[in-house]
This record gives sequence, structure tokens and C-alpha cells, in this order.
Amino acid sequence: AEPLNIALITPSPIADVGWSRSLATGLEEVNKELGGALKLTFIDKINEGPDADRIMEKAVADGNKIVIAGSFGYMNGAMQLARRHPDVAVLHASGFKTLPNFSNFTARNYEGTYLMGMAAASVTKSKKLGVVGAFPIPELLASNSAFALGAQAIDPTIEVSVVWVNSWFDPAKEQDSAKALIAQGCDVVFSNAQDTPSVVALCEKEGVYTFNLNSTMKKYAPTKYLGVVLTDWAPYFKREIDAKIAGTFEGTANWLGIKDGVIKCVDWSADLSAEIVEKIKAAEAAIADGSHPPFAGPVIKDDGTELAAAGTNMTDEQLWPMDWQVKGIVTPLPK
Amino acid sequence: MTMWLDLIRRERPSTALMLLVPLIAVAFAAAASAALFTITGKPVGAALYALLIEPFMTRSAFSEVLLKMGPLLLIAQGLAIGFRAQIFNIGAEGQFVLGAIFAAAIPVYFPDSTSIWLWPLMMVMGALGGALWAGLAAFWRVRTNANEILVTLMLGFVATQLLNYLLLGPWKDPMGFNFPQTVMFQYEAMLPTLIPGTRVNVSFLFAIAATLLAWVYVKRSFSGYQLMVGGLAPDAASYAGFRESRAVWISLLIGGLAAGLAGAAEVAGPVGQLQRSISTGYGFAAIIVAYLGGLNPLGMVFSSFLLAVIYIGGDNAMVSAELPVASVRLFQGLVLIAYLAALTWIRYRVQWRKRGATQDGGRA
Amino acid sequence: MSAIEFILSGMLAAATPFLLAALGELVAEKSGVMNLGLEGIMALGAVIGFICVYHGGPHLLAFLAAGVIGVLAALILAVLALEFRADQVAAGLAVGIFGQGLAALIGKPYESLTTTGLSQIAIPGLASLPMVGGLFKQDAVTWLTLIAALVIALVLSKSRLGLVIRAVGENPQAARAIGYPVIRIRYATVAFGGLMAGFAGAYAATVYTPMWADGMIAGRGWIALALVVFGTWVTGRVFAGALLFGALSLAELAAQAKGVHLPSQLLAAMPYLVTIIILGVISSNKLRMKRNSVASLGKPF
Amino acid sequence: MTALLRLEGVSKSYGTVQANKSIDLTVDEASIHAILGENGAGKSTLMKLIYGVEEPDQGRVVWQGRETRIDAPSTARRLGIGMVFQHFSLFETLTVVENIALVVPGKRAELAVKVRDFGARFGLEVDPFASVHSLSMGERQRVEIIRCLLLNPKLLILDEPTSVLPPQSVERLFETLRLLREEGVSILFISHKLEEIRAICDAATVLRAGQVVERVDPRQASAADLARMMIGRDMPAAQPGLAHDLGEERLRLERVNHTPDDPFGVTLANVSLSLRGGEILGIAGISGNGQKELVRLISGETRLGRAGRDSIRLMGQPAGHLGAAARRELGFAFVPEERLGRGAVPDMTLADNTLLTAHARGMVRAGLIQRGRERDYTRRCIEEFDVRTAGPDVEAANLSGGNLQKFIMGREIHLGPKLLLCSQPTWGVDIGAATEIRRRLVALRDQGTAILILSDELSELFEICDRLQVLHHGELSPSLMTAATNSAEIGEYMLGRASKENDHVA
Ligand SMILES: Nc1ncnc2c1ncn2[C@@H]1O[C@H](COP(=O)(O)OP(=O)(O)OP(=O)(O)O)[C@@H](O)[C@H]1O
Ligand SMILES: Nc1ncnc2c1ncn2[C@@H]1O[C@H](COP(=O)(O)OP(=O)(O)OP(=O)(O)O)[C@@H](O)[C@H]1O
Ligand SMILES: [Mg+2]
Ligand SMILES: [Mg+2]
Repeated sequence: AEPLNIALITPSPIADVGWSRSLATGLEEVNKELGGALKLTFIDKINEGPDADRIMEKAVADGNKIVIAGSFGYMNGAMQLARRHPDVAVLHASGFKTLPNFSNFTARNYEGTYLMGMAAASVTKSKKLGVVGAFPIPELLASNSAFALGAQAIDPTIEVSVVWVNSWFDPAKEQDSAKALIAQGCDVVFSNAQDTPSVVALCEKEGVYTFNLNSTMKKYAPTKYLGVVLTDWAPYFKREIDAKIAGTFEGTANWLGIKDGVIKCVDWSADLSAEIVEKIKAAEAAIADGSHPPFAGPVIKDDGTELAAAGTNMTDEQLWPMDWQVKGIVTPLPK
Repeated sequence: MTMWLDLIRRERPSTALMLLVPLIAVAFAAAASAALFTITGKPVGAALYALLIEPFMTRSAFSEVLLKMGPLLLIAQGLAIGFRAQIFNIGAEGQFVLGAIFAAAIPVYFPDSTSIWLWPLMMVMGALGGALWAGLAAFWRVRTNANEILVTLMLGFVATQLLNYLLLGPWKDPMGFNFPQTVMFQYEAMLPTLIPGTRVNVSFLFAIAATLLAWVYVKRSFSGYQLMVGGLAPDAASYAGFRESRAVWISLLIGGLAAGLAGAAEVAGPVGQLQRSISTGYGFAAIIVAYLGGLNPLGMVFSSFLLAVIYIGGDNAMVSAELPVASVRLFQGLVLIAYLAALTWIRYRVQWRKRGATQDGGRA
Repeated sequence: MSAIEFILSGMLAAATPFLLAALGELVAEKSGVMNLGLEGIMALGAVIGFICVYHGGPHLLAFLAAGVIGVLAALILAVLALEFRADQVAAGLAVGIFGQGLAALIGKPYESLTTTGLSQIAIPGLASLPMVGGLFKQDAVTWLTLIAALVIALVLSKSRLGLVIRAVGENPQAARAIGYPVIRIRYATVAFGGLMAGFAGAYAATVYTPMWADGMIAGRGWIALALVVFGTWVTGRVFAGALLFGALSLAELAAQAKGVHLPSQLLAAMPYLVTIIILGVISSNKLRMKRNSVASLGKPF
Repeated sequence: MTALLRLEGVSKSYGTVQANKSIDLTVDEASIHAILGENGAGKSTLMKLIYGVEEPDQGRVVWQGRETRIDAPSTARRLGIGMVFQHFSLFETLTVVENIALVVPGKRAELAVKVRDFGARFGLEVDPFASVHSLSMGERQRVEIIRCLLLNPKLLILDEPTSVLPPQSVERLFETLRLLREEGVSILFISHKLEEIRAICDAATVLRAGQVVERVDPRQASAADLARMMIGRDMPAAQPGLAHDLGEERLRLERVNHTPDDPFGVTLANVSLSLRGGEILGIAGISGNGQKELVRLISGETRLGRAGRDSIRLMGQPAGHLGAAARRELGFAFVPEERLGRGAVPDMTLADNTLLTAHARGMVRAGLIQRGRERDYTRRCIEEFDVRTAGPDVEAANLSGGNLQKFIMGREIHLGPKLLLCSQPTWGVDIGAATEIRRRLVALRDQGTAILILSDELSELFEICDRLQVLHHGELSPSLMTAATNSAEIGEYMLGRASKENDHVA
């Protein structure tokens, strides 16, 4: 049979690790499952904006039936593409809009960072945790706050410091940021949304624990790797691709987390005590069944205002437009 | 003085070569990059086809070439005026960003306005923004003599941070789930389309108008003449009483104006909102356009078209020939290198030095 | 560790890539040639250096290879500027763009891979001092760079070779008239500049952040160029400028980690703003600029 | 006596210009041999061939009886040939020993001792640790000569060594040269000053248009003979000045003090002068004594601040603060000494070069250039000043030095200035054209224009100026009536000896 052509476009390089890699790996796994019935085209390092729109158009012209737009910034162009080509299915990362042939998908990274926060709290001696972040956008803010909440669940006195690199890409600066945090006394550093292993590798060298998102970087920190919040897109992609092949594709909004099998915390450090591993397991189960999500009340903002009272859970609508951080994150959020 | 080549000044610059040289440069760059693609294991034929031929094959691809050509040509016209005066604005990228920011201010603060003056006002704002940013460099150069190459460039880095700040802070789309982008602009804030069914908008006309203006300015105006004298013979300019500070101001302001206008046209055109990656290196590519066009207003029409073709072709090659984005930059660099070498032939006859005759000082 | 200690211990290494490139550029500019392509040449050095180390080569080999590619790239500029009398600004930019493009193309398969850096060498005794101890614990390349800065300062100001380079930069016609091969000397200094820029790139990609990623030079080549003007073509001042810049870039992050209430974007822009301001302050001293600047800089001969 | 150096049929051309045509030349040992010729005759080119700066296209060079190829100055030096260039090859930012170390091997301290020794022996005293930019032209020449002598040359080439010296110092240089000859050094001496050649040379070769036209013993020939050989015809007669009435004051400098931005520039101190319509004031002096700075101050290329507005008055108006363009609007015109690059843009056509200063003559309307008027004006300059060129569309770089000078002179005179500043009006211009330029200047004066001339050539100043002032170390001597002074007195001022006693004269 004709192979199904799928194009993936991403802003960052599809390298060994990182966000773009996780998307590519998801597709490759589906392809393996389907016995190579897919023809995959990966186009990386594409700036959001007119160029991306053109490239997606070109991908459709070249016969791709599914286009995966791997960045929030591709949204407007991707939607227009979907409108122009009803026969093409468009999957868009981190958006919130849908059309009959336009789905969006986002990972609930924060569910994983909550668990990592618990693990971090159990290994820290200084009670200070650090985060190196790219840009203070909602997705990253949610990960940070959940990280802090998870840690506080174990030890309420824990403080989290954040350094924003203000660049998606500057390994030297990422690394210096981690160093600055370590100099401040942080002994666990979370590499939030870095597509390079610069922070992870540095932490190994400096002897502090570290973890990251999307794909495993254990080999860059063999002794100090706390674990990874893995994003496994294969189950989701499989569902959409099957639907496309079957002709039943329908645009849906997909905010996927632990219970969907998309977020997985793996490669746990051997240094974690059995006791904490138990607690993490329990928390993971509570997140999966919805009984205790990371942003379960009480959630207190860093300025002291209460965002959710005890006994209530924050809704997705509250989380989406996040421009705040929880108490316990001691560095101010840039406004 | 040279080591291996003898340069003999021609009685007058060769016009035939003037037309031929850019073609030679492209041919050389194509050959050299073909060699590099081969070494790095890329499909050479498919790559060059996608790069240089495909952009001409469909109406939509060709319209995209025109879309890309607009800002390149516009910015290059502005920059070339300074380059001719030996005032080097290397920071058009930052001025482009400022132009985009200034233009976006209108729909950001008046999201509900339906005035027909909206987009024209945005264009004016954009031009002002770009001029303001370049004006900072001009001020600093005139005031302290600080090298404008470095200052304009550094201001580009600052502009990026300013953009980040606005997008993450005050200008964030309130309905945009906090993502770093402004509201989508209303219809009235968007540039009218020029060719129906494509994305080519009236900003292409701005570029053409800028070309005509630049031509008049360079070839006919006294002010343009004064800048030219400053570039060719600074002592003659000061002998004649043409002020260097004036040349600095004019050069940088015109360059900033053009880049700012291009930035405004980009947000009000194909992008439709202010976002992080509004500039895809137009500011730097325009420098290549300017030199490749021989700093000549009409020459730049050719060179901006060529660079636009390479951009669109590069995008094609990424999809269909697995060529990385880097190859476009590589090709641009090669074209410019080849062109700069070939340019010498226009003014000089070039020969290999006869054996033994050293023009250089010899052994010391 | 206090913020001050963090900055003190890190600033030498942070300054090393700028410093290496700036020292090379200083020598080239002293002879009258300006190389605006440093950014691209550093990228080439970085990718070649990284590939060597990644495939198990020793760092020495990586630096050699990076140096060689740096020289080759700089020679493109030299041929354009010295042989074809091309505009040095345009030629430099061309080489820079070419270098960045080629580096990205070569480095594509190595995107975001990492390798191991170099360990630090501490000066016994000094390294255990309170507060300033961190200054005396640096990797070998940083130590060598400091030595190179000293040697270059001495060569330029005291040696015959330095005298010749300065003479060529001041008045190439006269230098030629008394028998110096101006063009050959300029080829050599430009090549030296390329060598050092190659080293700078290798340092960035195999020691400072032992990884390759397209765009990792992130404007550092331009900073190196600014540093030469900044230091008014005097080695000691270029060195001081590099240290200042290294310290500033770390101070930004230390301030954030400390929770200083300033927009992080403003902090991120700070090194550039400071550079702009200091550049102005230094350039406005016309007498000093004239005394140290290179009379024939950028002019074809 | 054997020949030290013999050239046989040596030729050299630059593109279409044949600078040297089949030249034969023999230089004896321990002799001073003059090369004579007009500007552009090919003298410097010939010397560059001997010194290896350029290589001949054809011909043989025989050194001490052996055919030799001199492909670089270093080769020449190894053979024992030293050269002092017409335009010095010294580096201003370096010290005297550093300049010497660039050519002579040895430690700097040792070299400094040698510099002192040689200085004492040959009358060439100079401080080895002084920076070159602080030295006078005469001192710089001494540095150049010492630098050559330290290499023990057998042949020393001096290209127009006296043009940078005041008359008194010329005699001292000659003593040095005679001393050298006694020590067995041969000297190739280039000059177009005939009396000098007659004073010290043993032999002379005359060049005209790149060819040898005569070989003479200068001691046996008269100056008039030599001149005829050089230019191929009789010297034109000098132009006697006419009696005339003076108009109002057009230029006044009142105790101007000025330190230039250039660290190597000369500070002007207490400079005063006054110039009225209908007279020519000449500024004599050895170049490097502040001429550059003075010219820039008068032209407006350097401006004084607001505070200095009254210390320079043009056409009666305060002008110290005005820029060059504003001063031109007052009726000021200016012919600078550098024609290419300052007086004219090399890569622009003559028409476009007209625009440079004559744009106010209706050539710009509504900001646009009126090409027709531009060309008319250019054509008139070309015709009236006999500029030999194909027309207004020729690029300035393609004109010969003399023709370009005539063009610039024409452009400025055509403006009908009230005040004309001329720096080195006849530098590098052949005698015919120079005479014509001087005639024009005198005629302009007679129409009532005020003219200020700066020149190195005393004879020129004496020929056309009504009054003279001398610039020395940035200070200006009192004004002297040309008719009432002589070159000896001016020479004293040039050396700075007279300035103090004569303060009361003004
Ligand atoms: N580098 C050069 N390129 C082209 N033409 C040159 C060059 N140098 C000299 N010439 C030309 O060669 C001829 C001889 O010049 P040369 O300098 O030898 O004359 P000169 O006798 O020394 O004159 P002057 O008395 O002015 O010093 C002139 O026509 C001059 O313009
Ligand atoms: N550097 C140069 N490059 C090219 N051509 C030159 C150069 N210098 C001089 N020429 C050419 O050589 C010719 C003679 O130039 P030069 O200045 O020596 O004239 P000249 O004989 O001294 O005449 P004049 O008395 O008018 O100065 C000119 O026609 C000019 O075109
Ligand atoms: Mg001449
Ligand atoms: Mg001469």
C-alpha cells in the first residue's frame, strides 16, 4: 500500500535529546509498530512565523497527509493550513484551538515535575533547589510550581530558586546559570526545557542532583541523575494516525499526562530511599486517578494570596494562562 | 599591493563585467556548495534543483519569493546608503525588531479600532521605531565617536531582550494563555494583499518605492552626493564642509527607517501579531543584498531577488532534499565571498604575478 | 559560596573564549586588518574541536584542528582583503556568514551531543585562600590563555616582531619602502587571528561547555571584536575588558539566583548596554584613541 | 676610478606611463652624483629601481662590476645601498631607536649609543629616545640618514633631501655629505635646485620625460644651462608685481591658540595675521611647523568653539566657530596641497568634483543636482585653465598632478572668491604650468582678491607675495614686506632664531 506521509516540523534541532527528539521518537515508534507503513519527514530548526507557514504548505504539497507542528508558535499558520487542506490532519503542539482536521496536544509535564520535587526534597541537604529555565512561559511556570509543591509535600521549608536564561539556546549561559544556582547552595538543579544536556552534564561534574524533561539524559549524569520526566508521544500519535488511516480523524484537544501514558517518570536514581519511592508511587497513582493532582488546594501564590482553597483542585482553565508561581519559589517572577 | 596578483586599474570600470559578476558569483557559490553537499553526503542534484529552480516552478512558490524579497530589498536600500558613506549599520536586525514593536503598539493598545488609518499609522510607527533605535547609535557615534558597527550590533541584542520583556510582560495577549505573543491583529491592522490568493502584500510596493527613492537620492540628490563623497574621500568631504556628523545621522536614520518599516510590514503582513521570532535574519541578509547589489539601488533589486530565491529554495530543499537550514547561510556566504573577489575585475585587470617579481617588500 | 566567590572563580574561564579571540584579533588589527568574521570562525573552531574530542581525540588535537580550520577561514578573508582589495567590512561579514553556515552543516550530526571537558589545575596554596581561592583553580587552557596574553603583550610592546607589526599597521607604505613584506606580514597576522579564534571556538565547545550546538557562539565573536576597540589596542586593557565582560555575564546570573528584583531581560541586556556605554566613554578620548589606534586599519594597501 | 654602479638600458612603466625609458647611468666610487629633472621626469622611479622597491621591466644593473638583480630593498641593503626617501619612511608613533631597529640589527641600547656616536661624527645630532612625531623635519631627515649610515652603505641615495630644510641647514647637510664622500661613500643626489647641485655634485645626469637627455659636470655648467636641459627650453620670465591699492580686511587671526586633536599635531600659539583685499600674503616655513593646522583653522575644517568665534574673522565677520561650508558662503575659497583625496575625489568625474565646492552656483535646486549647470561650470574651468583632459566625465584620478591642480585652481578661482587660500600652489607642477598658476594668482590679486599662500618654496613666495610671515613651531613671525627682506632673514625665522628678538616689529 501507499505509505502514509507524515511531516514533523520543530523549532529546535532534532538531536539526540530534547523536546524535538521526543516527538521524532514517538513517530518512529509508531512507524515500527505499523511495520514501516509511514514515510516520515523531519524538518527542524524552523522559526515560528511566515517561514514555518510556507514550509508546512510545501510539506502538504509534497504529499504529506499528517503535519505535526511542534511548537506553540506555529498555531496560526497551522490552523490556516488545516482550513485550506481539509484532507490533511494537522496536529499542533501546546495550543488550545481545534478544527475538524486540527488537533492540539500538550503534555502535563508538571505532573512529572511534582514527583521530581518529592524526590529532590528527599536528597537535598541544603533545602535549596534550583531551576534553569528558558523563558517564563506558562508551560515552564507550571513545571516550576509543581516542582516546588512536590518538594514542599515532603518538606515545607524547602526553597526553590529560578534563573531564566532568556534564550532557547545558549549552552554556555545555561551552564553558568546552573553554576550560579549551585554557588547559591542549591544541591538539586532542574533543567527546565533545555534541549541540550549542558545543565545535566554540569551537575554531574559539580556533584549535585539533576533532572530534565522530555527524553532521558542519564548518560550525561550517570551518578547524579535523579530521573527524567519523559514524554512518550507514541500512544497519542498512534491514536491519531490510526484514526487518519481509518478515515475517522476528528480534531480534539489533548492535554495528556500520567494517566494517558504520555508522561512517565523513569530512570530514577538509586540514591532514593525505599520510603520515598513508596511515597512517589502513591502520589503518582493519586495523580493518575485524579484524586490528588499537583495543584490541589491549598495553593498559595508567592505573594501570599490563596489561589485554591484546601479541598479544591485548580482547573485546567486556571492552569493554562499561568503567570504566577507558588510560595516557596524565592526568586521573583519577571514581570 | 598584493602578493600573487597584479591589479592593473582599468581606464574605466567595465560595464559588461558589472552585469556578469553577480552571475559568476552565483555560479561559483553553486559549484562550491555542490562540492560541500557531496562531502557531507547530501543529494546534490535534488538540492540544487530545490534551491535554485523550484522557486520558479509554481505560482505560489514564486509569490513567496516576492514576499521574501520585499523586506530584504527595503532594508538593503536603507543600509546601502550608509555603506556608500562608509557608515556601517550592522544592526538592522535590531531596528527591524523595534519597527515591529512600534507598529504592534497600535493594535495592542487599540485592539478594537476599525479605523482605515490603522495600518498606515503602524507603518509610520514602525519606521519611527527603527529610526529611533538606529538614532541611538548615531547619537553615540556623533557624541562619543563610538564605533557604529559595534554599537548597532549590540543594540540588536538589546532589542531582542526588549521584545522578550514585552511579550512575556505587558503586551502578552490576555486571551493567549500567557504565551509570549500579542493579540492577533484585527483586519484593519493588516496590510492589504497585492496579489489575490498569495501572501504578497503592499509592502512589496514599499520596497519598490524605496528603490526608486534611493535611486533618485543616490544619483540625483545633493545630499546623496555628499554622503558619497564622505565615503570615497573623507578628507574631501571635510574640505568641502560636508559634516561627518550629518552623514552619520542621515545614514543611520535612513537605514533604521527602512529596517523599521520592514519590521512593521512583517508583523502587519505575513505574521499578523508580534511574536518572538518575527525576524528571521532579514537584517543580516540585507547586508549581503546590499553588497551583492554593488550598493547600487537597481543592482539590489537583482540581489534581493536572488537571495529571496535562495531562501525559498532553501526551505524547499529542507523539505524535499533533507538539506539543513544551515545550507542557506552557507550558500549566502559563498555568494558574497565569490562576489567580492569577482568585483575586483570590474575596476582592475587581474593577472597572476610574473614569477620572481615581488610587489611586496621582499625578504626583510 | 557567595556571589562574589562565584564570580571570581568563574570569570577567568568565562573570559577565556573572548580573550583568545580578542588577542588574535588584536594582533591582526595591529597590522591593519580587521576581521569581522570572528563569530563564524569561532563556530568552525568549535565544531571541528568538538568532533575531534567526541571521537576520542585528545584535547590537544582538537585545539590543533580547530586552529587549522580557523587559519583557513581567516585566509579567505586575507585573500579577499589583501589580494583582491575587497572592502574589509564586507569581506569579514562574508567569511562570518560562511563560517557559521559551514559549521552548522558539518555539525548537523553532532547537534547537542556532549563530551568531557578538562579538569582544573589548582595552584597549591593560593587555591585554598578564602574568597579569592577560586581564581587559582582553572583549566589548563585558561592558564595557557593567561600566559598567551602576557606573551602577546610583551611581543607587541617589546620585541622586534611586535615593532614590525606595529610599523606595518601604522604606515604600510613606509614599511614596504624600508623592506618589509607588508602583505606577507598581514597574511601572517590574519592567520594568527584565525588560529586564536579557532582556539576560542574549541575552548567553547570542548572545555567551557563540552558540547556542540549550532548557535552556541551566541555573539561572543562580536564581543571579542568590541573588546579590541574597548581596550584601545592595548593588550592589558583588552585583557581587563575581557575579565570585566566575563564577570558581568556571571553577575547577571548570580543576581537572578539571588532573587534581585529586576526584569531578567534587563539583566540579560546588561553586558551589551555596559559595553555600549564603556565603548563611548573610551572612544570619546580622541587623544588616547589616536595614540593607540592603528592608522591603516581597514584600508586597502 | 671604477664604477660602483652601472645601469644599462633600464626601463620601467606603470600601466601606460613610461616612467623610465632605457636609462644608462654610471655612478663612480666616492662621488656625489646628481639626478636632475622636472617633476614627473622619473627621478624617484629610477631610485626605487636601484633600491629594489620596484624592479625594472628591462635593462641590466651592474653593481661593483657584477650584474646583479635587486629584487627587494633588503637585497639592496645587503649590497650596501641605502636610501632616504622623498617622503620619509619613518613611523611617527615609534621612537628614534625603534625606527632604527626596524632596519638595523642590534639591541636597542647599543643602537642608541651608535646613534649618538654617528651624530657626533657627522653632525647629525638627534635624541635616540625621542618619539618621531615630536621631531622637526630636519631631525627626521637626520634619523633617516643615520639609519642608512649604520648599515655602512657604499651608496647612499638621497631623494630631494633639501626640500625639507631651511637654507642654513642645507649647508650643514652638505658638510655631512662631503664628509661621507671622503670616507668613500658614493651619493646619488636628487634635486631640481640647480644651485645646490652646482655646489656639491661631481657629476650630473639630466632626465626629461623618463629619458636621459644629458650628462654634465655641473661645476662646469651654469644654472641657466642646467635649466634648459631639464625643461628643454628657456626658463619663462618671472612675473613682476604691479602696484595696487589695498581693500578692506578679509582675514584676521587674533592671537589664536589651538591644540589639535591629533596627538602628533603641532600646537599653534598666539598666531596673528591680517590680510586685506588686493594683497598676497605668503606663509613661509618648513613643512611640519603647523602649516597643516593653520590651514585647517582658516578653512574651517577645524573649528574653534564658541569662545573662539572672534579670534578668526573672515570678511570682517567672526568666523572661528563656523564650519567650512559656512566660510565658503562668506566668499572664501581654498586650494589644498593634497589634490587627490582632499581637493578632489579620485573616483568621481571632474563634473562631480565641481559640485564639491561650486554647488552653490545654482547647481542644486530643490535638493537635486542640475547636471547641465554642473557640466557648464566644469567645461569653463577646463577651457580657461587649459586642463589637458578629455572632458568633464573623466575621473579625477586619471588626470596628471599638474592638470588636476589647474582644474582645482580653476574651480576655486571661478567662484570669484573674496579670499583665496592656497597651500603649495605649484607642488609637483611643471615649470610651464607653475608659471601660469602664479600669473593667475597675481592677476586675481590685482582684481582685489585677498590671497594667502603657504609654500615650502621660498623663491616662489619671493616672486609673488607682497608680504611674508614665517611659521616656526606653531608660532608666526611678524609680517615682513617682501621688498624689504631677503632669504637669509627668512631663513633665520624658519630656524626659530629670530622670532624672540623681533617681537616688537609687528
Ligand atoms: N606607482 C606609480 N603608479 C603609476 N605611475 C607612477 C607611479 N609612480 C610614479 N608614476 C609616474 O611615473 C612618472 C615618474 O614619476 P617619478 O616619481 O619618478 O617622478 P620624479 O621625477 O621623481 O618627480 P618629482 O620631482 O615630482 O618627485 C610620473 O609620471 C608618475 O606619475
Ligand atoms: N598612480 C597612477 N596610476 C595610474 N596612472 C597614473 C598614476 N600617476 C600618474 N598616472 C598617469 O601618468 C600620467 C602622468 O602623470 P604625472 O602626474 O606624472 O604627470 P606629469 O608628467 O607630472 O604632468 P604634470 O606636469 O601635469 O603633473 C597621467 O596622465 C596619469 O594619467
Ligand atoms: Mg607630476
Ligand atoms: Mg620624486
